[in-house]
Amino acid sequence: MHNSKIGVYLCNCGTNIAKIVDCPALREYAEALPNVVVSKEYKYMCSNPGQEMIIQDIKDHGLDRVVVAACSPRMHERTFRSAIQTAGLNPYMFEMANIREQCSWVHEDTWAATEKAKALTKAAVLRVLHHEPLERMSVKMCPSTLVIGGGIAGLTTALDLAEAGQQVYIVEKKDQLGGNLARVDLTAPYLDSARDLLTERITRVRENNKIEVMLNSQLKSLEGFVGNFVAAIQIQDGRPVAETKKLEVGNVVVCTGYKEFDAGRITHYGYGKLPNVITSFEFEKMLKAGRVETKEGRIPQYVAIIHCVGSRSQEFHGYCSRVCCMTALKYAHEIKSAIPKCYVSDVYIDMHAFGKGHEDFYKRTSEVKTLFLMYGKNERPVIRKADRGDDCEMLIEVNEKLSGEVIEIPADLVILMVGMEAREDSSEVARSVNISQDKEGWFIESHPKLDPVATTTDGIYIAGTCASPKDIPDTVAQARAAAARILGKIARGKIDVEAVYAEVNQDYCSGCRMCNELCPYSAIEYDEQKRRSKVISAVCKACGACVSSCPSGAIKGRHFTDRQIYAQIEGVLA
Amino acid sequence: MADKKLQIALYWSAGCGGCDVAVLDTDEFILEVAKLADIRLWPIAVDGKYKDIEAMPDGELDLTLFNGAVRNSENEHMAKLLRKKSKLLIAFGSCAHMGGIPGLANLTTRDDILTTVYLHNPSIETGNQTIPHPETKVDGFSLHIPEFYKRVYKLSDVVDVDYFVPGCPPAPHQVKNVLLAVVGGQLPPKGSVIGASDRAVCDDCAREKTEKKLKRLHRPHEIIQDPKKCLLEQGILCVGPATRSGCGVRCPNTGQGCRGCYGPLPNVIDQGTKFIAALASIIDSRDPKEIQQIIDQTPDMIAIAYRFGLPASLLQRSMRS
Amino acid sequence: MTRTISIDPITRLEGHGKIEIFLGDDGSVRNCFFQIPELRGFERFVVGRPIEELPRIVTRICGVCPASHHMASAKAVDGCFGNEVPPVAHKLRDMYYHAHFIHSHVAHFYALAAPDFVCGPESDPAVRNILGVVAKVGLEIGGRVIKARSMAQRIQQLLGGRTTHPVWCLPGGVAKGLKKEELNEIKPMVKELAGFTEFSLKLFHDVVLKNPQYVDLILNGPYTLDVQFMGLVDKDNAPNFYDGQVRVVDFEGHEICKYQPDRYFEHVAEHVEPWSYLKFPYLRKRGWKGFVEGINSSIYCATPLARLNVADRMATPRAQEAYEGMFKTLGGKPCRALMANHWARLVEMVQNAEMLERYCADPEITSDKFRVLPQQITGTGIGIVEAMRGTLTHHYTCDKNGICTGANLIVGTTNNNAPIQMVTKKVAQTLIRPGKEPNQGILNMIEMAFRAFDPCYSCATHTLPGQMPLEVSVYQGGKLQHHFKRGS
Amino acid sequence: MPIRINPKLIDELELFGSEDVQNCYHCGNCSAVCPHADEVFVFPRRSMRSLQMGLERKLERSIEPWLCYYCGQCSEQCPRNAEPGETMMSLRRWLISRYDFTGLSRLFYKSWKTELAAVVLIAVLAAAGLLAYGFGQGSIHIYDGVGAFLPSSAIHVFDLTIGSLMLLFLLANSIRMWWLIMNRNGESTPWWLYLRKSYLLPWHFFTQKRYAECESGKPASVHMPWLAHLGLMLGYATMLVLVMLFLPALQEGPQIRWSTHAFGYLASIGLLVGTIYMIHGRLKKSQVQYVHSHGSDWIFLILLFLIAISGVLQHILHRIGLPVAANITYVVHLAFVVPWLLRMPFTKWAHMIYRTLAMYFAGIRREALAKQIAVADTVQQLRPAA
Amino acid sequence: MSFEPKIVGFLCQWCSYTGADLAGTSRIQYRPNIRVIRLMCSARVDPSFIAKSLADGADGVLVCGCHPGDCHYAEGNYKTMRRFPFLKKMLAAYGIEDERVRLEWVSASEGQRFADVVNDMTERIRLLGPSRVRSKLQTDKAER
Repeated sequence: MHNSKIGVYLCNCGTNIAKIVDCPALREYAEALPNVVVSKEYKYMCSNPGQEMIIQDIKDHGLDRVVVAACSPRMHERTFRSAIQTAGLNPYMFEMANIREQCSWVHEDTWAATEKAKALTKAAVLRVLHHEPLERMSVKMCPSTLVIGGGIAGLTTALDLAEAGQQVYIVEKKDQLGGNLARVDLTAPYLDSARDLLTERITRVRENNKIEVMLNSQLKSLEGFVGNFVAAIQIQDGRPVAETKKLEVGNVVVCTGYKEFDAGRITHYGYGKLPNVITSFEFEKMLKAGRVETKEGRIPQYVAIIHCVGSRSQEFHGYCSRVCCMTALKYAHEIKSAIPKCYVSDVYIDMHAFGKGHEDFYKRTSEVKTLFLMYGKNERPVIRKADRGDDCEMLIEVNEKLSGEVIEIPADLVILMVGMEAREDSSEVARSVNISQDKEGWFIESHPKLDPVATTTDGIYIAGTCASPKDIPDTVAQARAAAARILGKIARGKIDVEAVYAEVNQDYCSGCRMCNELCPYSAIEYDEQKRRSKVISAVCKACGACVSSCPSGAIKGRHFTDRQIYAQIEGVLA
Repeated sequence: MADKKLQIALYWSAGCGGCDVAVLDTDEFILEVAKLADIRLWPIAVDGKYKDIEAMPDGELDLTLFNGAVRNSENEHMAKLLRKKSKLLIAFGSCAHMGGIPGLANLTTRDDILTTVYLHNPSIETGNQTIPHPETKVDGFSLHIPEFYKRVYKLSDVVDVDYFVPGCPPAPHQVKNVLLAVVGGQLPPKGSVIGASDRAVCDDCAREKTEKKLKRLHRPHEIIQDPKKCLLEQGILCVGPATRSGCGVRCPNTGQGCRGCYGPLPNVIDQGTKFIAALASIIDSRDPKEIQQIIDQTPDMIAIAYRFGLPASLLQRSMRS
Repeated sequence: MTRTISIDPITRLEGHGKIEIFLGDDGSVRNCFFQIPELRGFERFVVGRPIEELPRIVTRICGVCPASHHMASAKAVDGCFGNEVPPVAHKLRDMYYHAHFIHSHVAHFYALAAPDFVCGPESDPAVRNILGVVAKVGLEIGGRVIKARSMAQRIQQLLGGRTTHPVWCLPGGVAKGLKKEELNEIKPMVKELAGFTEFSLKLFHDVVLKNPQYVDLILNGPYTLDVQFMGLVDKDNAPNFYDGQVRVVDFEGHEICKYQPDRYFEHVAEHVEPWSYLKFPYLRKRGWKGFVEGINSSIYCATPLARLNVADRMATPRAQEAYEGMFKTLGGKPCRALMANHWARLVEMVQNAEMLERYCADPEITSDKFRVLPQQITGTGIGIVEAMRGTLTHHYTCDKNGICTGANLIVGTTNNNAPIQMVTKKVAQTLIRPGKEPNQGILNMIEMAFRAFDPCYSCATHTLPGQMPLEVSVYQGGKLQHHFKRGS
Repeated sequence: MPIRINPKLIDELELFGSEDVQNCYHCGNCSAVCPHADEVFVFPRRSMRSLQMGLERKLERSIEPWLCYYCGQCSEQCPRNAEPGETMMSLRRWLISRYDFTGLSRLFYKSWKTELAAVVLIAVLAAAGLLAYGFGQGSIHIYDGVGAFLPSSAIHVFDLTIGSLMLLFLLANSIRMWWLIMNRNGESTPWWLYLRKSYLLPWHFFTQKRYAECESGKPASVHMPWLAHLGLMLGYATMLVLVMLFLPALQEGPQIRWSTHAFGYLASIGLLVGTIYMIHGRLKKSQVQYVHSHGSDWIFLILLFLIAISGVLQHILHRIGLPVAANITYVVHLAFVVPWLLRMPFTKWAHMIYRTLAMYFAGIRREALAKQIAVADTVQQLRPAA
Repeated sequence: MSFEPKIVGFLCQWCSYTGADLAGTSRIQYRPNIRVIRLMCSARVDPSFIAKSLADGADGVLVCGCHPGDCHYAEGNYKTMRRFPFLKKMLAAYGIEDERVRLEWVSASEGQRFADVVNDMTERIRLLGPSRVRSKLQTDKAER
């Protein structure tokens, strides 16, 4: 290190840098820095002649480290790394000083800008002195994929993957495919049959020999890391005793869906006590059976639909379940067409008609004389038995917002639009595949906006309503996105593990377990026998959180070591 | 070394003598030492005067165990003298190694200390205005006492140190190891810490550890601790994870959190910041208000994280003057 | 033409002890100063620390008697939280402290005192050390001494986890209790220690008291000071080291005052001299009268002998026996012969051992009710214990968050700072007279003078091979005239 | 005590001509554009809501429909084509039927056939009666004077009886209206307000000012509806006065008696122009308010037109000395007038009275409310002081 | 010449460093007093970096990360958020002015905000005057 030879290259970037920073002065300054054997400036360092110059110097002067002071590393770090690589140096024996974006472009005063450029350059020189050659390693990517859940999301992902020729395993807890969608009659807003949507997919899945469906089965455990998972599946299907099957998979898609809110939890809806208060899913059953009637088998004259049951309230779930509004409108339609004389009142908080064709569907629904009654978020309707002499079964008392009146709505049948909530076994799933959940129990995406399909654990994807309430198009979109992401990875065959990652020096780790909970990617494993923690480099994303948190200084952040950064500090402050 | 007896000196600077007691606590072994070595200076124990030391040729001593921090001019003078005379100068114990508890004085100032001790304390003679001076004239004679420095230094601040033996005091068995290592001539590269482990206290701590998440921090007297579980996981501050082992886990085994007398680990340059970095990251909250409130449950973090090493920290001292 | 004699170092407590003797032209001692040149400033830098941390910090005042500071501090902190520790904790602390006393006294007596008596004050310094003692009284004693000391240490370790710099006590009790198996390990050791204290006493009888020369040295040497005595006593005025009231009697045996720790500052004040970092405590009500002896002097000493002088009886039977025996021989109480401190130490040790035996027999000692959680913060606490070397006072104040806002410490040896200054001067004046050049002889005499106090800077000399380094340089006009070195 | 809603009401209202009320989703544009809506009387939105929800009690007590003159701007603005204007119109019809205790108007409104049948029946009976009476006591050849076929004195008496019969009904209904609108608990209306505000009655009746306001905001050319409406109103009123009080003078002839006849001619012009313009408008659907025509509207206009034209005709025939033709025409004329008058309290024509009353009541209530609010405010202001 | 503060900046490369680059590409001018060090995530900022910067003569230290909730590494910036109050307490105990060390959230699109933060901080520190840390540690070496 002390006898290492550094070359420093200053880019004028045409006049972008040169017109503010005094490049000749900077060059002289750099030349005088410790271990610098050659220091040159040039019009465009990133140009071929520029790179050639560097490559030549490496050969001529036997440089073992290179510093380029030019634009932002986000711009050309790769360029120069590959350049010095062609000259036979390890690409990481290189450091860049950002004297354009963060210097010449943002300052007017030549003196000050030049001083700053000097500091940044010196920092780079001192830093590069501590650089070590790093090797990228790559691990194999097992091409088969495990899909947890056989609902519309699971089926879709599976099909996309299998039709691209990849092996897929579907694990379904129940004894049949279809998931929640199988419980639905028609779909809003175009009123086409859910059954048709499903049967088409299920038959294709059944016919596809690349897909192995395991019913009545569950994921017991998942070990390993991206590209190299080993999944233990417990299969009950038909067998007298459950058998456990081990599968090698490269990626996992979690499509475990949702469960409906238990309407019984809202006491004053009298669900379970009043026979003709039913949930949306019970009503779907009626629709599928083709006859809308009360428990007593009478044709209802008044039907009331209550929105946001369990959704958008403080005591239950704050979020909107996103599908209920349209489903409610769908019911209004189906009821009106089944029983034209029936009066439907739709008791809602806000009408969320955000999707394609939804607003129009809303209009059409009101045109068929659905009576829309608005209630306040936190003053729920109260359902009571009607008095004899009333021409209806029940009366729903509600403070109607649009009229400002407290009213009673007659009803023979009340449909509760129960919201979606995370399945009770979601935390089990989360634990076994190592992904995190939000406070409502939904699985968390790796980035809410930019990466809504992947999770913080590499190789684990989420699709559909296990991540948050969604309608069918969104679910399918997410499912297909997941498939696409996985196919992209499989296509590459191997996963390159960035050379920059954290590693635990086993000689210094005391097994204090401070780091164990820190990694958002769960790249840190604790070995109970050895009583030491270690980082799975393939999973590590090099954020360095564990590095700075390791009280023993046992974790080293490759290419961002303490020593390197201290050197940089000394440099900028010199 | 077999032929010639080892020439050793032990010196006690600004410290408490605990380090010397640690040497005594090697019990019978001290007799071994007497056999192996000539103790040329151990003012607490053995005859030997500064003048003799000054008279010695440089490098006459094979080994000096220097304990205590540098608090005044005399300490510094002796440190330089012994450096000159010794082949090996070992900073022995926390004070010489990192400044030790006397180093906490770096949070205040010289004047503060003098006025508090000699003018303001409740038991001071009423109306006393006298503060001791380096030189006093008493009927024509001048009396000298060393100059009390502005702040405390660790030994390596004033002289070049060959090895560091941490601990307040160093555990007797470690003292034994060190002396044997010197005798046997098996020593690591200059500047290393010897007589201690390269892993943190947790490595030797028998308490069971799991993933850590903290919602609350307790001061030692606020909670009855579970003797089985990791103290930190119980919210009781323990600097063990950021501290070299080798002490024999003395404090956690007594039911008290470690305060870091063995100093930072090999790759760590600053024990205190390392400790707060670790501690902060296991706090289980994302709400700035709650975080502040949790943090406020532990006052005086600086004197916990740097209990024994303030002068060895990156910032070394209070910047107030 | 004046001369300066400087004795440097006389070893350290906090830095060096240094004796400067100024001679007039006629060669008589014009003045003599005993200087403590080091300060670390604990009283200032504990301010701002959480009060419950103090017992873990102040131990570093002294690595030789850390337990004294730990206990005093723990009591002061309990005061700040205004809470009583549970009886079990009180017993455990006291038990620990007795063990600590034994460890300290054993070492002091054998390593430091014994050589003077066993080998004789005039004997060749080369042999006047524990090795000499061993040679005289047989080899196994050396081993036995080391064993006794390490057992005393071991007992502390079993009780409080650590020996040097304990962290055991915390507001409301102690951090760990005593397990049955630990007690079982302690019992035999206590038994052996008890035997050892008896043995030591016997040794003293055989070797010292059977030798009229020594008795004469003890009673009639230059080693008497007419100052008052201070010590901690229980309700029956028997010595208590961990707890009780401070009692001060004059050298004729009249009680001057007896006060609860929290009133200490009404009775004790500290005088400051510019030439020493160590303060000079005195009896506040009498006022600072300078370094003068006499029945009205405000100077007092706090030593083992002082403790027995202020006490009316011992707390335990065998100790009581020894106590009566001692004063009988010394011609009654109070006794002003500093040399008797060594004897007093042995008597105290007997009580320590007997107390340990009591605690071992106490069924409650292994109970797990050794801690309570403090419920409040009252803001002030004063803890006084008897350190081996004198009454030790810790006085803290803290704010409502339990952060220390002030600390005042009067350390054991500090109490004796003035007497030591005086006795040193006295000895120097006796020995160095016009025409009489200072010589080898004065050194050990001077040394014996303050060693009798077992001041903490000599407490560090509790060790093999046990020679007190001391040196006198006689200067004339700043030029070295004579140079004496005691030792090999 | 919650109000029970009645989802069926919306259907019932359709018989009175309402359309697409259900489409309304209460954006409030209608109320925003309405020149008459203010913070006290918010419409049409509020009325639309009450109607959707079937709050009958609330509706029948509401005054708002009467404050609307159907300029149609709301309907133009409605994003969901919920026809607020027409809804208000149909509500007025429904209200008329509510004010009427006989139930006739409900009958008529619910089917224009019934109404037509009733009209024809009464007309025929009237014609028959008149003919029988004429031939019984006089000669078809004599128009007036001695032996006249229908002596004006007799007809005058006949008119008065029918007229007072009509007035009786109107009065009863108006009282019912007053009861519904003005007698609401929680609102006290001091009697002197009725006096203070009485000037409103003639004022609104004769100016139809509000209707003009309706038209404001529209280009001048289309102020026609208001002119036509005003012409019709005044024409009719004048004619009614003439017939009821000055019939003999009116019937004198053959020479023209300008003192009386001048009024007659003006009134006739007003009536003819008005009716023709409106009929034409409804045929062409030239204005928003003419787009939807309820059966009753047609019967109303045509009948009135026929009355006017036949009246004018018999007058001319008499002047040019064709007594027989004049008499026949006169019979026809009267045959139309009788059902017309009898029908008046039960149909659209009652507007003339109800609207004017509504204006009057509105004025009173506005002031009453203002007082209440003022009181409330002062209480508010006092509270902290107290 | 007036006092020119030296400010060390630790920027996470996903948000803040990109934001700073954006300031450049949009030619937003700001004070030249900041010297940026790029890290993968603000969570990599070991408090010792800040202590060392101060000890080595920085007049101020600026740490920038993604806005809470937007961290590229999901929750790195929360760790930073938690470390700061600890560090601040310590620095206060060292007698170092609170304003010298600052934590800001700057997203990749907030070039202007980055410039504003730098300018504001520079001016505040200009008012505070030079940091005493370096000089004190040096004079300590000279005269004890």
